[in-house]
Amino acid sequence: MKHIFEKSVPGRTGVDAGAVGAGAAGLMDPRFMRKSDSRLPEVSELDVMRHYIRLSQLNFSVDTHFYPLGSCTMKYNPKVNEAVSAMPGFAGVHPLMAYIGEEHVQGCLELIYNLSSILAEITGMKGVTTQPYAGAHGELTGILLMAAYHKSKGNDKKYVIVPDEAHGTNPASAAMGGYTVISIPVDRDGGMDVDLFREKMNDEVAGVMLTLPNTLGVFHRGICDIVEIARKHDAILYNDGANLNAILGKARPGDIGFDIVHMNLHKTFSTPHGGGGPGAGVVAVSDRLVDFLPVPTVARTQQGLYRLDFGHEKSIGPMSSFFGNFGVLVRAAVYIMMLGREGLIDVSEKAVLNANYIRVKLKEYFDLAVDRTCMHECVFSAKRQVQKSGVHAIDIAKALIERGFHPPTIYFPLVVDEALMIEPTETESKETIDGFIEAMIEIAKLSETDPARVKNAPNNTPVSRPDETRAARELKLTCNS
Amino acid sequence: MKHIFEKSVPGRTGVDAGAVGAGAAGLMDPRFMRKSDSRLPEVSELDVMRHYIRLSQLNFSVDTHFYPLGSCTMKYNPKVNEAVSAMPGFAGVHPLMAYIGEEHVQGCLELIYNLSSILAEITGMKGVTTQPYAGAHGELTGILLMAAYHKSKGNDKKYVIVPDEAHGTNPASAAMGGYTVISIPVDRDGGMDVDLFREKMNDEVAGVMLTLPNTLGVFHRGICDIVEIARKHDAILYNDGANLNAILGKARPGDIGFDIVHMNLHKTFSTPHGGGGPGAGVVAVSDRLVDFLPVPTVARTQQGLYRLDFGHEKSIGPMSSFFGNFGVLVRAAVYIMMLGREGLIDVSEKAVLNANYIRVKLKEYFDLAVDRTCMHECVFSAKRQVQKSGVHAIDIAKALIERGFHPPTIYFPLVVDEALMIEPTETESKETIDGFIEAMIEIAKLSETDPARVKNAPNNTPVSRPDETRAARELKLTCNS
Amino acid sequence: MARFTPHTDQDVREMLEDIGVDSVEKLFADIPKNLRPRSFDLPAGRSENETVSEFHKMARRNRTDLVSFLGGGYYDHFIPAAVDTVSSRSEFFTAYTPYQPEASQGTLRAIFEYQTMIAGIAGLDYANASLYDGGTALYEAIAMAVRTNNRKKVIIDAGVNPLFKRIVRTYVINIDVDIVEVDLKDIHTDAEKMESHLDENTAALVVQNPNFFGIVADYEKLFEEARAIGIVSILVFYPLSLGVVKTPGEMKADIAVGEGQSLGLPLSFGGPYLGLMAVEKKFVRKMPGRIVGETVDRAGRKSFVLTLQAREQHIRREKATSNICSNQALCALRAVVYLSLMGKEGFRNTALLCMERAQRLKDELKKIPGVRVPEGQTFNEFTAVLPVKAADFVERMFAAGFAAGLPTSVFYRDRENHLIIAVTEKRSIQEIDDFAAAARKVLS
Amino acid sequence: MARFTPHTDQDVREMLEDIGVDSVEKLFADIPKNLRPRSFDLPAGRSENETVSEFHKMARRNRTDLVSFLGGGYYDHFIPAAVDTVSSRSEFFTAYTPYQPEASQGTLRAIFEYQTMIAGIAGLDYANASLYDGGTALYEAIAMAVRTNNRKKVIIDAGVNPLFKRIVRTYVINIDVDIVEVDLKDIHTDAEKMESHLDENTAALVVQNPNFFGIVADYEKLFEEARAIGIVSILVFYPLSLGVVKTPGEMKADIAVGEGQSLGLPLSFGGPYLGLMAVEKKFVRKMPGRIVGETVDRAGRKSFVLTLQAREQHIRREKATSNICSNQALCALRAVVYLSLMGKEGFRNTALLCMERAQRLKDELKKIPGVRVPEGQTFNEFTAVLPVKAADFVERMFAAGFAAGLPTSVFYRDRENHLIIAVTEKRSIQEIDDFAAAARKVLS
Ligand SMILES: Cc1ncc(COP(=O)(O)O)c(C=O)c1O
Ligand SMILES: Cc1ncc(COP(=O)(O)O)c(C=O)c1O
Repeated sequence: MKHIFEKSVPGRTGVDAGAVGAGAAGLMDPRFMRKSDSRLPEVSELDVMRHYIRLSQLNFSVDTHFYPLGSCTMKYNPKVNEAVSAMPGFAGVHPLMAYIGEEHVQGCLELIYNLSSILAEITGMKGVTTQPYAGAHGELTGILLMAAYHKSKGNDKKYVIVPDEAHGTNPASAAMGGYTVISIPVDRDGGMDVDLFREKMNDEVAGVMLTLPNTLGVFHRGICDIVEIARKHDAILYNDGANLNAILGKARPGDIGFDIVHMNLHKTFSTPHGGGGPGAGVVAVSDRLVDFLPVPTVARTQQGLYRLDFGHEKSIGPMSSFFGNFGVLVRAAVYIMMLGREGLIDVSEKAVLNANYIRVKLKEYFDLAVDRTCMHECVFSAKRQVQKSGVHAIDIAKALIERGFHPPTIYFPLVVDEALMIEPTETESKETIDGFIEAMIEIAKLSETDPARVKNAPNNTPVSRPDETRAARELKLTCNS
Repeated sequence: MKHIFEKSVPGRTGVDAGAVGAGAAGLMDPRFMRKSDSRLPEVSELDVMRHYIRLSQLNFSVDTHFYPLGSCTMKYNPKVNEAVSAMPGFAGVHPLMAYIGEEHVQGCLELIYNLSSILAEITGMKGVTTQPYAGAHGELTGILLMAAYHKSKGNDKKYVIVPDEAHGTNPASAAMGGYTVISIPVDRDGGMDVDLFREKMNDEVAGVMLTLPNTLGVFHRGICDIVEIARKHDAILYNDGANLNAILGKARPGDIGFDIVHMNLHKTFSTPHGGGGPGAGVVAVSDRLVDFLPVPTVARTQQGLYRLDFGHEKSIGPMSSFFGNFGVLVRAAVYIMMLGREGLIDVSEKAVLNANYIRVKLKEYFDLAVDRTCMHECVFSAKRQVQKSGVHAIDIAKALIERGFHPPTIYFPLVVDEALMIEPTETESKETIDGFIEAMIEIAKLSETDPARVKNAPNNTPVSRPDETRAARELKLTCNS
Repeated sequence: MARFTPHTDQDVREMLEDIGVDSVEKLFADIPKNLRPRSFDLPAGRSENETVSEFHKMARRNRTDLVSFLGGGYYDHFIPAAVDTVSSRSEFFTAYTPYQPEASQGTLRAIFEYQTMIAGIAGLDYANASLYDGGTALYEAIAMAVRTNNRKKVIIDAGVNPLFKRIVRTYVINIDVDIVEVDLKDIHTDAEKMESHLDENTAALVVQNPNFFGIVADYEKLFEEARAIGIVSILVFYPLSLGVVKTPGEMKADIAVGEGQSLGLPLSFGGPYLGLMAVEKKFVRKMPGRIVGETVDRAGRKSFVLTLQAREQHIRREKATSNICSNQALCALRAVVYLSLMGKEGFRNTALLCMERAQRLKDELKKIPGVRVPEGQTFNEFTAVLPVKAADFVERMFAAGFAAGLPTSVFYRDRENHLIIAVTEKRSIQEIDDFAAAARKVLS
Repeated sequence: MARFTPHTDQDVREMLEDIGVDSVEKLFADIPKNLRPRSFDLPAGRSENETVSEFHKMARRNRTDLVSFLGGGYYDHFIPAAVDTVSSRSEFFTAYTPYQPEASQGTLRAIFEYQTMIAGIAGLDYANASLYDGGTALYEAIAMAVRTNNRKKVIIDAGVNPLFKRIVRTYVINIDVDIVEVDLKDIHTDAEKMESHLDENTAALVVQNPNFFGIVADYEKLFEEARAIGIVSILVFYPLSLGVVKTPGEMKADIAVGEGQSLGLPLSFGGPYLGLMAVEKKFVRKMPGRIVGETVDRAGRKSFVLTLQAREQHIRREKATSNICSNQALCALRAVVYLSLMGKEGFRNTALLCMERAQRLKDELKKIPGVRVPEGQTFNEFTAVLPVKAADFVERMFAAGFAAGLPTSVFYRDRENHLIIAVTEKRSIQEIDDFAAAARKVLS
């Protein structure tokens, strides 16, 4: 397939912008004007349509394929989300209207206010900011909240503790927020090693970042001890809540003792993942951190009017231009209203049921990273296959693609060699999951009987096993480079 | 692939309709209630989505493929059409509002009124009805207008003359409207044979249906004579205007002497064809037929208010429930506003340019049905291929599919043996057309060198050469039959 | 001005050169000078931006804030968002009639499932791939009957939607078919009078359930009698009602036709809608319109094709079962997606909800002094007799923010105080109660 | 209540049996009793129908009828309908980060083209696959500069969008970076004062063009001086302005960042938007975020993959160039489709139209007694100094149906009478003239 640029023909036009007056270009002093070519293609609307629709057909996606990409919660996202977020009363509203005429945007403000309250209840927290644009952004927000908290008490702390199974964004966020990361390994049960943790803990530790359930699909058994130890040193307990979808109505970060939690709304509360985003990384905090939350927040007056509140002088300041990815907030609000209390609990129950079903069905064929009941995902390792026949996790992934399934996550968690991190989500039916299990078993067997077939997959895709080293070495990053 | 019914699992639910009260089913006397199973599938929203999205991927379409299906005008349809017709102010309006509160639906009525005026100007006619739902429905409307006209003059006429190249709907509509069809062959130039026409003409002929340009892509050269002869016998001249896209601004049925013309808005004025419809077959008429038009029509008061007019007592009555396929009217109105006078002329010029380009490029390889400048489409015959190597038009069609092109029309016109009726439309670029020409030439050559390859095509489609005879014989028309 | 022709000047030059003429105008030489347009007086083109803005203004001149209780055969039902997602897939909506099965299995399979579901909800054997709308479908059914038994008289119950009846009357102006309309008893089918009209010259008998006034009845006995003397029974149905109402199949109708708008189509000021037709087995080869059938391909793979094409105009020309060519395929696609999403349970529950909500409003309105609701089973629409002219009531209810229903005076000269009120699952309890309160105020 | 879990009771039973537990609750046994929720007090679920209706009501509590002249870095530009058609393709919008190239060539190719176009319009060498928004992109650029030259001081022109500056200030609260803001001269960059701040401790210099007040300038000379002493030049740009305005590349900026909302994204009350970043060649390995590169597959076919992943958090963890993981991919897709549709000509013409329309309003407002428009080149946004408080003016213009602009007092304590007015190609001549007339009335 050609690039859109290769379809370009000089003089061909797409959308007509409108009739420009003859004198328009003369309105600006030429010194300030562009002289170089914009390098944009010259194509018709039909060219554009055919090109991008054809491109789309090269993708796997939730709407077309089972997509058990671990940690990413690739559930089905109700189409009504899109319809509501596209309503002119939401999609058409300028955010600065909240600054110059809040009475004209009461609906938007109300939505943010209500969603914040609901998320506070879901997490058992006191305050919420919708500003973070994604999980990692929520993490950074949390780290800065920690920093502000300690500074307000006159403490200058240096470290943040992160277990080694944690998602890469955790240490990256801690570092970006100015802390040095102390990494703690997991114990045999898959939770953070509590003894090691106790050992490393000291008064210079600003906070501890824990994923719950963690990226091995495990609910840290040492959690109560961890909370107690951290408290003793006035370290803030941060919950990476990207996996909240496993424990809705089963446990709340606030009740457990966390001070901060970020949620990936785009995972737990359904937003289509858009080929990589956008998401929303809403952060909820306990009492003692509420005053530090980013401004502005949305407040409700006694008259029932919604308005911006810039009031917290202790606030760390804004983390984003406005209120975060509002369109994603709308989707989450729609989803939560539809499911309600029972529906949300059902989400977690079915997510966990599906994951455990896969776990038991496949454990005979692949090694489990942690051999115990899992939460929303189960992590296998292809160690056995590597040893026996040189078939790696990546080969299994490619063989799954050949069979019409999107592979599990294989680059993560780093603590598991040859990881196969499978998160089926709650929206997949037993039939679909059985199909996947069958394919996995077939691949496991083939790995023994005919490993070359697995290592040569996939054979029915537009490309197969692109050379990544070459990409990084030659660095061709634009069509004209 | 399975049917949606095969994916059904008892007890599985899709969209929740809402909470029904316990007593609801008791509100109706059981004698009047359904007892049998609705036989609907039980599937989740995700099942539905995956199923139909996968199905969609089995189709060729204008947005993904060149689609030169002759007579069908498969041009690119601007996406803005969809956006406007979906505006709540159009899509959400109940048609009976025009009957009970026209002041609340002035926008809809204005749209119909304005579009009618514009179409009258485009065709050179006096009155318009938007009621017909498609071309064929417009034809029937025209036939009934003829009948009403003659009846009003006390004449009881019996025949309608239709040239044999005409689209099948023409004779079918004439028959459905109560007339006996007289078929006249085309002459060597591809137009209706004027001498034969003169011969068959008599006072019992109610009307003459002419396609202009006709289905061989030819502008009947004898048109002036035909008009004169028909007039002499008080026969109504009906123009099948499905090919109006060839002559926008170049000729108007009204100026030529037609009394009735139907337009296929979904062809000339861009509506996506929807896998077979819906369309809109708006009919425009000359002075002498205005009084017979279907009611209600939309009128404009002196105060600039739009209202329904039931006033014509000579009216044939309504042809449809309301105003025709309003959503299609909206699309046509949008398209016409965007293109304007010059844009519409450009449509015809480029449609004719593209067709002639294909004609000259392929005439060496395939026999032309009529060897002369064509209008919006050119018709070839695969006679030569049949004779030389037994390759039929249908084989060429399948070979095109194999190469990623939708085939031309091959079942029509019936007067051309082994027809290949190619209508590229104006929205296709020279590059695309060159690609098609290349494929056609390759197939022509292959028909000589390796005809079996052509006769075995296609090899890259979900199915190949289904057995149509068996379908008609076994008549399996539902999933459970 | 927006332009969708991709030709650059150079393209045009090169193409003309290959064609061998020196201007595009030369290609139109066959059109004599004297036949050129006397005028072509149209506005200049506009950009997409300007065009959208113009139509937006026009759309704003239609009220969208009214809470609607208007029905008359066309209803404000809820449409799940997923219906749009599927029907707006380019591969579906920019394809055409699936003449080439290799390039159209998507459309063909969807229609095949549609045929199955329409037959399924109607409780009959077969359905076609769609007709234009309910009214034209009714005519096609009548024409089938006439073709079948070669009789000329058609008995139509006055309870059939007047919008449909008008169309039928137009269609027969130049052919030899007599339409006999049988009056109602108040708002009910007058079964006895109906029966008295049935004879050996009668081609077909047409009734509607629920009828235009909302009354639900059982026509099984009537159909039985008709069948005994070779009359074709045609039932006009409202598809969503079949979640609870006795089906055409259960009543042993020969042909069932209906307006499919309630199956996921927006009201859209009258169209595009969807003509439904389902038939008893023996009528299948007489059906008008496209039909998709299953077969196998040369490799034995299950395949779908347009079948029984020999009935159609493109083969049979003046002898075709109908002149229909383009149909309402995209609307049929929406219907099949809608029905899949609802499923057995949703289909039934939607119907139950409609019925329940309508009952609530009926009960509330009955309490208003002077309002009478005639006896009879109803589904989601019912007739109320008001103490004032229904048209005046509707006018005043507009001011209160309601489209209050359809005064029967719009179609029937007498019955000035009759108002036909429809309630769908989209109307909340709150809206229903507000309506009743507003009505009480207007009528007091 | 809507439910998206497809499990029937039987499914659950069978699955539990296979797992070997007798209830779903058993699967949660790892969560100790004492950690169970103290409350989970949420409303019951609703159907899709009810939910849509609730949100519809909420949406109606936002005004959509105002004619808007509000900008401030976020603009009401026209979005061609075709952008939605592509971005709503399920295959694009329900996929995720293209880790598996065999299953993601669509997304990868689209991003590759996006990178090309963003680099192209900015006149620079490379671009990444997107960042969150303009403000966070600015911080990422600053962090790159700091990583590059290991200096701590960052000079920011006061003309940079205050919304962006606030974000930068938040980000640095716990790290050792000094932000020095340089005041404007009226509403222009004070080039001399800027220069006076540049020194060997300066990591980066940040300016915005057009600046927040709408003023267009040429920073080439300033950047040259900065480069001479190892300072990284960062230019904040408004992508649509680059249809006419001198590019970051032409000014020889090292890094250009901007808010991409104007490229086909709805305003949507603040997001999702799109952080743009384009860089000079030598910064490419320092860029944050995803980057797509071209390569070949094992059969030699042109292929696209995520590349330079060693910069990223999932590999490098605390040593990554940024913590960003999910980005704004779908917004980037919209941008690439938007730019393809506009093409060279449409891109330039849109910019010209904006400029022309803004000029008209400027000219009209200047005629109103008491209104002053400070000197300076502008693109589609300009500052007017009113004879009254800008906030009061805006308030009164609301009543006339206009969102009249942004009073600078929202962000700057002084300058109470300054109003920043934006005009896009969506504003018709009529609307502009109506605005001027209304302004005249309000100010008289
Ligand atoms: C456990 C965990 N934490 C954090 C993140 C980061 O979230 P985001 O990608 O929204 O920045 C992810 C997402 O992949 C995750 O799975
Ligand atoms: C020449 C001609 N006439 C009439 C028709 C019938 O139009 P419709 O399919 O809209 O009924 C067609 C459509 O195929 C046609 O090409």
